[in-house]
Amino acid sequence: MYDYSSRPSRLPLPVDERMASADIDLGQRKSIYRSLQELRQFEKRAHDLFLQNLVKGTTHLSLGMEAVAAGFGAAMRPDDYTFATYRGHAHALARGMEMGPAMAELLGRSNGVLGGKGGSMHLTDVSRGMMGSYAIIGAHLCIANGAAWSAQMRGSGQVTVCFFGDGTTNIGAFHEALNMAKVWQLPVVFVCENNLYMEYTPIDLITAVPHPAADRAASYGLESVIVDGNDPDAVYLAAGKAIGRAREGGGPALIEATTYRTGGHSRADPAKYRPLEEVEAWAQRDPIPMYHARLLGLGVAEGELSSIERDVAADVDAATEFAKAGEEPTGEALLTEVYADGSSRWRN
Amino acid sequence: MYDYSSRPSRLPLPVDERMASADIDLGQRKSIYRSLQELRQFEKRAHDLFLQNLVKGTTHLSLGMEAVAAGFGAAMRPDDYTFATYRGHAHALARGMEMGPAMAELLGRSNGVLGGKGGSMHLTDVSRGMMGSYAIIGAHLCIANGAAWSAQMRGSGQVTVCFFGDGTTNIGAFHEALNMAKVWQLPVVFVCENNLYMEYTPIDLITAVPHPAADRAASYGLESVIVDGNDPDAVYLAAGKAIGRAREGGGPALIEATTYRTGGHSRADPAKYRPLEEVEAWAQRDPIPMYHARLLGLGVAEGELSSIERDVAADVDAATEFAKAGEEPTGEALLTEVYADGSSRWRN
Amino acid sequence: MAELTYREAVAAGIAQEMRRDPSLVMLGEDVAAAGGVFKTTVGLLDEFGPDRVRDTPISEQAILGAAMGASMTGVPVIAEIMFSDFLAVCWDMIANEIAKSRYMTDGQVSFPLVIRTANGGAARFGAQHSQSVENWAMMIPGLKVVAPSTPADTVALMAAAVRDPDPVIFFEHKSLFATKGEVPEVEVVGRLGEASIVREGSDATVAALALMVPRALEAADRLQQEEGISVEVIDVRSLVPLDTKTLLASVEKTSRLFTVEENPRLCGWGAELISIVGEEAFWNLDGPLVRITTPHIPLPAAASLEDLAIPSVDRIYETVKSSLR
Amino acid sequence: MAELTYREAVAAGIAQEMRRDPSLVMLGEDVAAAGGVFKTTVGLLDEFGPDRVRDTPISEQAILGAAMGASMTGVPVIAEIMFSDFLAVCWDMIANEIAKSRYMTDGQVSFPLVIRTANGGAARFGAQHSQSVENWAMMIPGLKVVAPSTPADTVALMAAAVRDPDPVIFFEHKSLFATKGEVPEVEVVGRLGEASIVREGSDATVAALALMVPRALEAADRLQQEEGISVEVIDVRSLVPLDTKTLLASVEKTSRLFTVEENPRLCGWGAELISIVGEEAFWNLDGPLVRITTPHIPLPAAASLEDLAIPSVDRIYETVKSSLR
Ligand SMILES: Cc1ncc(C[n+]2csc(CCOP(=O)(O)OP(=O)(O)O)c2C)c(N)n1
Ligand SMILES: Cc1ncc(C[n+]2csc(CCOP(=O)(O)OP(=O)(O)O)c2C)c(N)n1
Ligand SMILES: [Mg+2]
Ligand SMILES: [Mg+2]
Repeated sequence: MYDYSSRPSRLPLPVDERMASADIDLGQRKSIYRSLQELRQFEKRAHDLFLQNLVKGTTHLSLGMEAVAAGFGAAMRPDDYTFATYRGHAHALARGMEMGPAMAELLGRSNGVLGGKGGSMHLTDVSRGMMGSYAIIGAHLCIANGAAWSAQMRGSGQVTVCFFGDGTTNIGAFHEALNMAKVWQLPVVFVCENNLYMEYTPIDLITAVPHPAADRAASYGLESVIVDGNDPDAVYLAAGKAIGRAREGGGPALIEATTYRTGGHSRADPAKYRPLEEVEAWAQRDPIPMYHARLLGLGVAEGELSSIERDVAADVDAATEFAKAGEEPTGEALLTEVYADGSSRWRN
Repeated sequence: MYDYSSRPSRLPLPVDERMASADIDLGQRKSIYRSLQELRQFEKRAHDLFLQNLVKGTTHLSLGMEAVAAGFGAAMRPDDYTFATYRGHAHALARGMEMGPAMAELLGRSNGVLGGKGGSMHLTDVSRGMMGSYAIIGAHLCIANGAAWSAQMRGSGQVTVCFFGDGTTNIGAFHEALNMAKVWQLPVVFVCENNLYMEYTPIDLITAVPHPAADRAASYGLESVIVDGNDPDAVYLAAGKAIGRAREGGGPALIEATTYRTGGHSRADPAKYRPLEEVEAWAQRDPIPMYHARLLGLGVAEGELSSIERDVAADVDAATEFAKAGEEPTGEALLTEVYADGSSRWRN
Repeated sequence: MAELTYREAVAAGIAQEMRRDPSLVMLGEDVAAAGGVFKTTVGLLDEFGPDRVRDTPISEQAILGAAMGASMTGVPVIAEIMFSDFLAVCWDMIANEIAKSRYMTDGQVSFPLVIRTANGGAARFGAQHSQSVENWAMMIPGLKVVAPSTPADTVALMAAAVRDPDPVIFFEHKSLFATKGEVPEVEVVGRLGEASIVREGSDATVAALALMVPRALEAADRLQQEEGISVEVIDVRSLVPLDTKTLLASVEKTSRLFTVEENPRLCGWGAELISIVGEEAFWNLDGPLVRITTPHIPLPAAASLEDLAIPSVDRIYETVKSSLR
Repeated sequence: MAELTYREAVAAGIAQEMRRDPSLVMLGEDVAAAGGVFKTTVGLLDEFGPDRVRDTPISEQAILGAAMGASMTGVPVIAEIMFSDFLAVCWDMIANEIAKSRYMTDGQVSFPLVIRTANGGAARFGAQHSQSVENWAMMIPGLKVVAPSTPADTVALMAAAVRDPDPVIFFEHKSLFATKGEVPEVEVVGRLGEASIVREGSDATVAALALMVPRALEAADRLQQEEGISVEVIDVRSLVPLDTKTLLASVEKTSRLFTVEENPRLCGWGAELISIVGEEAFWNLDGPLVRITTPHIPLPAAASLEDLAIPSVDRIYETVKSSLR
């Protein structure tokens, strides 16, 4: 009766075919394709391992949404900063986090990138500019500002990119972060991945404006930007533009990337709260087959693409083996790294 | 060197003379004049008592800003709800809080409206719809929503009016409250009293848009409304319109009333951070002499106005006597009213 | 009697009260159509409709503001904050507004509201989704604080919390949601401020809360069987009001107090109980006052680490045993 | 030596550190041009300029987010949250982000930052501007927590806090701002985690913090003079790390412990100290462990009530006297 799945569907836009002829180097496109494959295959495996109860707790997958992470990853400088949410696997991998330690972290092993302390929701790899995955809505937008402020003060030219969901635009921290970013002209790009749902609630039912991020850009003196988040090229171009401007001192940007998650919000969520027609329409707009077709159209050989796919599959297998071979962390690790001296000593 | 008082002044608009011929009953106007006088004279006295160290702690006066409270007070139904900030004396009095218990509260006496427990920053009189003065920025916008939601559910037709400052528009709670109010179409009117400064920092230096409230209305699907907050008639008309629409189910409104405080932010703040020219220009736009002149122009006799002024002066004197005659609250009061059984018992 | 899971008991308690009081409303993120992320509010939307059971934006301050403003103007409210860790994003609403406004106004306003939230660890959710923050609530004057450990107590305390005219923070333990227990099929109404002696004993008192209660009970059984140590286990249930009578009477009998708490070590509710006993029952004591707590660390995500962090049956057993030796 | 007020000592401590480390920055509401609402940052803007001393919007989450993000990427920060009551509006940043991120990332990030805030009562500011919330900070693993009671300690602990690679919550007491004391004119650097025995004694230990220190000292003097009771007074200074050695050694000597705390009664830092002593020094004790606290109420605004609420010299005196009898 009060089932959201009977609501009208929100359908994706058709693919913008002009993107095929956009001025993007073919090598860049191939590496974006590899990135898409990495994110997809890694997360499918993570989901399998979750269903096998090897990954405990929870996971939040970006299946269907990979174009955003891959497009941005390609446009960023190695020393730029990424801030992500609990839905952060894709962003971590897109910045170059190694798959083995990433997978081991999901399995709670001591060879995980966080030694098992963080888990799926907190992937971080400072050596790659992946400054963390944050599991409480809103906070990391404010923290991203801080990294951008630091880069500004150090004159390093680094740009910070901060990803978050549509639902996140309704929390107070969003507002505080965007205002401060503009007032201080910080080199930060805020990217709203609008997948139309917060957890299980459709975003339009609980938001005062149709485009939760873009329709609010003016509140912060920013341009309203919407990009097709399922088109890696469109994302790559928008990312390049915003990042380039920020790097030159042009201040922050707010980009709304429209996309959709193929699966549920987290764990084993079957996502039945969505109209079937909507799910199917977006499945047709899956970024990977589309990009595959585009690359073929641009003259890349089918064999080259399938070899990328096979390479990635082997990497994911290896990462899985690496992870499974890891030890479960022991008592010693429990009490380390609360404080910078490496300990958790709060008394003498 | 980094003195804000050397910045360019932000000058008031000239009085809109068309307001004189607005369709407002002369009796209503006279009662607005009385209200202006009450707010002004009460607060001047409060300031004197502060300087005499009879009022301890702090006060935040609305001197110069009275037209907002008086205009809204006149447009509200007796059972409507007011939510105010620590700068709440004017709003409390405009809803009919008795001056004696109000003054006694400032003096920390047991005949104060809060028995001395709340003080200047928390004036509340539920019997008059004055639902509280809140001293932590932002929260009360969310609470005002709750009262509006309650009225909506009870079908009572009550409207909630929530006052706050320009600086408040940059805190997260502002954003959350405005969004929810619109999504639920709550009967609530948010009123930003833009007096150009947060405490000592000019609002434009720390805000991404020139009009901190009005320029953000669109983020919440609301109309952008700016009103001359130093013109009681303009305020009264804007208030009536927004309140009337909310009462009929038309949902929330956000009004930015531009105004200026004659004195400092609080206590003995000399407010030297403001350009002299600015202070003087706004002094010329003091709502009370302006309104006095307008009423004379509308044919009200000087004598009638001065008799209002004298009546009010007598009331303020009486309130001061009442307050000074109050006892200081004793130990018994200390431990009452933490819980609804009247006690503070947290154990058996 | 019906057998319910703890998660069903949450919904049952809310439903019982919404049937009784047609003005009672509920709100939170994903609580309506989805029935809550922990499925603790399943069926309520269908029974009570979208005006009384509301899905909200991700706006915890606005959620609690709505609850506060509505409750102070005559509409009692149950608000859900999905995970208790998120109380931090609306802490001002709780600690400064809801808790203090009655006192500040000398009793002009009341806040008949309940803030429900999923508390506690052992679900491998990591540091930001696993905290036990009952001590955060306990330390704020003006709040009442409960944390049931069984389905029957969940219904009974939910009813008591809803009917209480003061704001109650209601901690539901995530790792108890799947546990089952008998719940009477008649109307169930408990009382705030009553601890329960869930096992009688004479050698030591162990005070526990929520998930720590079954663990303390299991440890007590083993201590009895393996060591002949007779442990009295108290389910504290209500931190505010606190049933100090039951606690002090038990310590008078046993002369020893242990607390088992999931919140991190410093300034936990255990420290409060210890301090009360250390002042008021000092002359009854036969040995040190001992806290068994999660160490003072954020909670790790890995199962092996989390199991080491939160007090286990073994740790309770060993601590009591070695301390009584 | 120079005589400084406590408020001047705050600015002096910050200035000393900003001179030493050109990368250190400061931000907060009205901290720059106005020199802070309590005038604790006067002169810093002029000396260090608007890039290093920044006025912010009223956006506490953004302030602490800026501090966190900057500190984790190489820029150490001092952030001001004007009143400690307002920590509630940015509690997520403190309790869930800043405190936990080092552990969650297994040490990949450090947070060399200091959050300064005006804490405590006796200024007649009412329930939302007078709280002592040092226990809020103490209960969160990952934070360090200090609260100086003298101008000299203020400079020394400020320097220590700034140089510490971990996040430090620095509580400045509003009702001490006007007090004066000698401060060395050379560079002053203290150490976190060291309590100070500010008065030696043999009959009882009284542990106090911030504004409670001078009150405890005065009570101790009177107890000596009027009752011949010799009280040792410890200025705890640093709640985390906590100097349990000094505390336990003192109790070993005196056999009695009293704590004097301004935070409301339940789950305060006093309960923590009592619990440590009640476990580890139980056999040294000659009598009950006694807390002297603000009652478990919000603070009232009226001077007469506030004076009754916060522990006074008289109350300390009476409590110790009657308890030692
Ligand atoms: C402050 C806070 N409130 C609620 C949650 C629970 N929660 C986790 S994810 C989520 C939905 C987020 O939606 P969105 O921002 O659209 O991101 P998406 O998951 O769709 O990527 C919610 C409500 C949280 N983590 N933090
Ligand atoms: C959360 C929070 N941060 C800071 C303060 C301190 N403070 C009190 S009033 C004020 C300025 C408010 O400015 P504005 O909203 O413009 O209101 P005005 O005082 O000008 O009426 C500030 C920063 C507070 N009370 N609450
Ligand atoms: Mg989403
Ligand atoms: Mg202002």
